[in-house]
Amino acid sequence: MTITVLMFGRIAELTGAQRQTLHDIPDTNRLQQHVTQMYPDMANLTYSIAVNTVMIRENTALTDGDTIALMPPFSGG
Amino acid sequence: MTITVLMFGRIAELTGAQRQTLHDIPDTNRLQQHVTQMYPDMANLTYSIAVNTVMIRENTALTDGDTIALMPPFSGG
Amino acid sequence: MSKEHKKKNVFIQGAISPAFIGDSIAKHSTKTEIGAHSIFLGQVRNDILDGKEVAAIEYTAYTEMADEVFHAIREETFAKYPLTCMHMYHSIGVVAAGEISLFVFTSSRHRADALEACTYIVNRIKAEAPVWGKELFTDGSHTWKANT
Amino acid sequence: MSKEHKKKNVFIQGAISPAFIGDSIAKHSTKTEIGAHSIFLGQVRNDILDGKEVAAIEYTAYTEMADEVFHAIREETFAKYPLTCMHMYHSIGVVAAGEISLFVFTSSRHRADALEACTYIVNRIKAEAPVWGKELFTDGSHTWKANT
Repeated sequence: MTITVLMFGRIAELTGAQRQTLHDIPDTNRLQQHVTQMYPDMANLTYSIAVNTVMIRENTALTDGDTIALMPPFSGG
Repeated sequence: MTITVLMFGRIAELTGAQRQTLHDIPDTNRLQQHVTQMYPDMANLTYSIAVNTVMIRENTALTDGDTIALMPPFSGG
Repeated sequence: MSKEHKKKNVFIQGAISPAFIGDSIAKHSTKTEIGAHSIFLGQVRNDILDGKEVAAIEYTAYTEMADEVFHAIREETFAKYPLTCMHMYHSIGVVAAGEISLFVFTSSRHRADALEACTYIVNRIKAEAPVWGKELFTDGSHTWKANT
Repeated sequence: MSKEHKKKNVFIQGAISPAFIGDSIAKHSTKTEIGAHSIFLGQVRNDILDGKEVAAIEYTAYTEMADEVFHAIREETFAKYPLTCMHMYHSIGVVAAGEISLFVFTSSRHRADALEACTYIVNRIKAEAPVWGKELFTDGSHTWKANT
């Protein structure tokens, strides 16, 4: 299975990417572990996660085609 | 002594005047009696009184040169 | 009172134009310490009263007293809220339905102050400003407006 | 939900001009059932952070999610307050200090509804809209804005 990871603001800056395609990541906890392994500074950032534009609050199973957004605190307005 | 009475809105309409000069009226209670005698329909109107632009809440002595405003409920804005 | 703000002319003859409001906003672009503006506009409604439609409101005021009331509202609002700017304009004379008769404009660093101050000012103007609205109906008759 | 309101485009490239705001106000003169408008404007401040001055903010957004968030805010605000109209605009891209990046506009018969709805919308946008501001300093460096 394939998922798309979107990164915004400070996270896009840290990872140098706004979008990544990843394979075989079964849930959001595993995604966070993967991202923190690739970019250790992610451990110091506060961020929330949306799966297919819906904010999640706990570990969520992922399926093929899902879009997951890693979002630092909002600062619009 | 001479006072100037200013009338606004519905009261100016009722009395047909925006300004009157009156003599020898010692206080605001006496002014109200005088006005109601002249224009009996004033008895049915709610209004507040300002003496020299300051709202008063009880009977107030008047002196020569005072300006007294008879004001229906405000409806600006 | 730590600041003194000069008495400004609040009354505008006739309706307050949207272009005037746009220009007022534009003038604040040089005040780069402002983060938030709050604007209230009163617009004349074409209310139907006893089957008659309001075409316009004619405003009259006790201007001498109104100037003092507006000045007091200005000073007391600046004392109560940390504002960068505040402006108040009220129409005098005839304003047609759909046109604007009241324009209150507050600016501050952070949003809560501008928002709360604007509401505070509008409520005070409605309650305290010696201004009267005569509702002119399309058939030529009239009534005296009552604020709610 | 008794009414359905179509999804509207909220994002505007660059600053929101005062003339655009004036035009939006003017468009409401035909809606003669409106008695009150409330407008909130967010303006970019030239904050000084660690001795550096903010020259502009560059806004980015997760637009797909933002469209849904703005739509939910719109529907829930109409359900909560008896409004005649509501409009929301947010800048995307670079907005210089002194320029406007957020424009919220509510209209109702009576003042309390427009005033309260406007504050409600602004607070929800700040809390829920997936938008990020990058503060660009005059020296070419930057930081990420934090909402207060």
